[in-house]
Amino acid sequence: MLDKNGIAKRIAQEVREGWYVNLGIGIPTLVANFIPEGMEVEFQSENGILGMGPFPMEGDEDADLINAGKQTITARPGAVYFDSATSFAMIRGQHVQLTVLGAMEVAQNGDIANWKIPGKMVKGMGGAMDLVASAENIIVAMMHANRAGASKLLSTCSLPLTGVGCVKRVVTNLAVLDIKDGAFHLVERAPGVTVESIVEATAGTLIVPDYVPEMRID
Amino acid sequence: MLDKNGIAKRIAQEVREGWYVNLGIGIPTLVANFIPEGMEVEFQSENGILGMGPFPMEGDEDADLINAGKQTITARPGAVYFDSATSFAMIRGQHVQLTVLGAMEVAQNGDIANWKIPGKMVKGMGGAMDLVASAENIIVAMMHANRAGASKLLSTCSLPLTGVGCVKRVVTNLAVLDIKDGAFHLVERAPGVTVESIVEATAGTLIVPDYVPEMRID
Amino acid sequence: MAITKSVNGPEAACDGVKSGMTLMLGGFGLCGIPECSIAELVKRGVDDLTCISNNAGVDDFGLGLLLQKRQIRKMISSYVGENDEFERQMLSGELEVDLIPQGSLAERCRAGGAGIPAFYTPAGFGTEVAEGKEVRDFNGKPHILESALTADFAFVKAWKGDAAGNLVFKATARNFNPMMAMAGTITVAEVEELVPLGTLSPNEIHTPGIFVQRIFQGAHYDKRIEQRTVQTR
Amino acid sequence: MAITKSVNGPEAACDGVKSGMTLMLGGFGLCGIPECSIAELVKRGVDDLTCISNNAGVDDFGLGLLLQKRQIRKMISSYVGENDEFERQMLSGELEVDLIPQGSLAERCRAGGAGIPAFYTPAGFGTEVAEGKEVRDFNGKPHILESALTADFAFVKAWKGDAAGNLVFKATARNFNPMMAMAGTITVAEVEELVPLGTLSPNEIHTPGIFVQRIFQGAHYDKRIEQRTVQTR
Repeated sequence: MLDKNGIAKRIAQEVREGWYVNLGIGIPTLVANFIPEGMEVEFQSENGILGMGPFPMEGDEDADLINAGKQTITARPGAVYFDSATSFAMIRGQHVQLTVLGAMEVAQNGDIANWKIPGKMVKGMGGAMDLVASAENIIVAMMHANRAGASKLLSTCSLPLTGVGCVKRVVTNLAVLDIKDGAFHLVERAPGVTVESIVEATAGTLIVPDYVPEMRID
Repeated sequence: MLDKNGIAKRIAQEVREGWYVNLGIGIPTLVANFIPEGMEVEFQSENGILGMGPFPMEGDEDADLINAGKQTITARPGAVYFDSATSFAMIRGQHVQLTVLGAMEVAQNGDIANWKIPGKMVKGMGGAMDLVASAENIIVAMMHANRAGASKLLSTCSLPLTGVGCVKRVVTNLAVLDIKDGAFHLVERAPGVTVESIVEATAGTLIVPDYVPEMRID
Repeated sequence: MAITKSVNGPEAACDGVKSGMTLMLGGFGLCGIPECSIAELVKRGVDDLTCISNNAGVDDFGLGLLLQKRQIRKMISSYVGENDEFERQMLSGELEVDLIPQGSLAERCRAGGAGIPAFYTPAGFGTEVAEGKEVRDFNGKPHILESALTADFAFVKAWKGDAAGNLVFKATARNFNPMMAMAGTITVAEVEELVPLGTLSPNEIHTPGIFVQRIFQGAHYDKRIEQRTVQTR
Repeated sequence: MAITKSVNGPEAACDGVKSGMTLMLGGFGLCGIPECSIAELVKRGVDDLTCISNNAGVDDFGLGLLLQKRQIRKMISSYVGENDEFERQMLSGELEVDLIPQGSLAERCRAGGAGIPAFYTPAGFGTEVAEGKEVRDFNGKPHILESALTADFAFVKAWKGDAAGNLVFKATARNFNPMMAMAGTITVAEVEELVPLGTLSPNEIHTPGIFVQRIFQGAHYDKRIEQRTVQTR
């Protein structure tokens, strides 16, 4: 079973040389920590920076330089700042190759819900709806079950949607799953996790091939 | 009767303190020469400058700094350069208070034709259609008659239109005319020009008030 | 001669703001927000306001200050998760809230300033954001029609500016400020430093002065940090 | 680590350009045009091209060079008045020409790059530009629906750039270049000066590198002036 860093590490393996990547708040943010040294990859944060670097050294933080999670950050050589319209032109115009974001629910048809729980305080969708509606390549990073123990991989989302039919791949603490032809397809299992336990933890239709390799996380 | 500079001089009287003004090619360009010293007025050129100054001194011309007529220009203190989308955002969004442009024909309903003569080489509309469709305040600067001696102030335009119902005022070598309620209204006559000669030179419906003052051009 | 937009301070800059008006306020989180204008709006006590701003501040700063005084009737935002008073007013029904995808919010402000009354975007198709909106396929993909946003007053905050209203922003404090500057009937810009005309390179100006009607140098900036994340040395 | 876009020169930059493709070319008149890329396209002899560019150059420079060699099948422009060969080909029917209002052309390129498939504009309503286009009233004023433009290759010219593809333009040579950079499937940027990564201030970049796939420093720039207007000293 993977912890949050393990999920981020596995997702980092999906990132290709030359890609611009948008990382959502939470587990997705951690992905940046596991990109191999020297790999040509740039991180976009939708509040207006391309070429986001690590957190600043203590005392160097600048209130004017933050990421979409409102965290203080730094800029790498070659970085650029821009306004919100230009930022979403990049996203909507599919100039960003990969979007990684969290979810409350994912359905076997690729629907995603991650912004609203009826009756509870609604925080808003932020940039998530623009990201999922536009990205060619969306990976969801999340726990396989919610805090109540219920599966987050469903036949149909029960919560208000963020986007329809857009998720291609999900990486959880238990497995890597692809979404195609209206079903989840088990691709890899987390170290030490059995196929049976993944089947049990998945509420939506799950296609299991004869051989399911274990993830290689160094 | 006015010459081209006279028309420009008369139009300059229409310009108000605090206005951004777009001047078309030809007579309109001359208007800039007659703005009173110290008056707070800025000229926008739709290829991407606000705060256009006079032609450069010989030897100072810069191929990268031109106006919409492709003439070398200068920038005044406080000037700014921008891209074409931003430039037309200013125009379409009605941030420019006055547009002055030439015309081949103007109709008594405010239609204007200034870009195309069927059968002849078509040069294109450039920014004229955006300007006339958006400007709140459009003044046409032109000769009252074309080179063949025919009136350019018509009941209906015969040439392909640039914009519909948009012209509010016309300044010609003979007169100042307003367009309202589907007719030309004679406002002023050029120095030494009789009302009769204006009536004769105007093909469209012309409303003539009892008293038509002569322009004051110093 | 350049058109002069400079006014003495926030009081003069806010002249004409009335209860019931629609305001835009730049910023993302607490980054790049018009601090001095917000303080002046609190002081004036105008209420029944519709505020268009990506976020709603925190309890004791930013738009939270206007919420505390119940001056806001309706918020149009993309994310409002950092404010308990906001939550209370929203759940009790005192505050009307219209949530808009962040990219659509930015583009709708730009459209408002650019004279584009409506445009199609894929964002929000199939969600409650699309309810009541026209859906149309382009290139085999469904899009929804979004309309332009404008405001009676837009309040933006820049790093540097000049009397002509030209603005330069710093780092990610740019965010929504340029688009909102375009969309205000009256746009008020507050800047950390008002520099002499001709000092800003015409090549490096982010917001051309034509979009700004009033400008002043703020007396003081808190520039609070919401999430101070650092590496220890 | 920054994504490197630099290539050796125009030959490498134009790799993959084929006859029949749609190209965008930045510039207004002869100001800010991709001189070196145009020379390379002439050399390659690709033809049957659709070229989207505000103007069509002059007889012996800019796009005029491609017209001379009959490499262009169709021009999409707003103003084409400075070119005799263009006139000849157009009147004889050899060349197809689509004339678009300048503001709509700029906005359609931006829309193509920004994932906005269509938008409404008042420009061209009631004229032949509106023929066959949807008309809709907004705020009591008729608008027409315009669609996004994209290109297989976009060629832009900047003043300075870095290996990450970040671009800075000079004065009015910016014009259409930023929007076309956004709208090319492959965007080729040529620059007068390729500067080391980190040299350009992230605050002052006009076109973020994400929009640029290839960049090179041009060997030589003519930068011809169409209308040399000066005051005598």
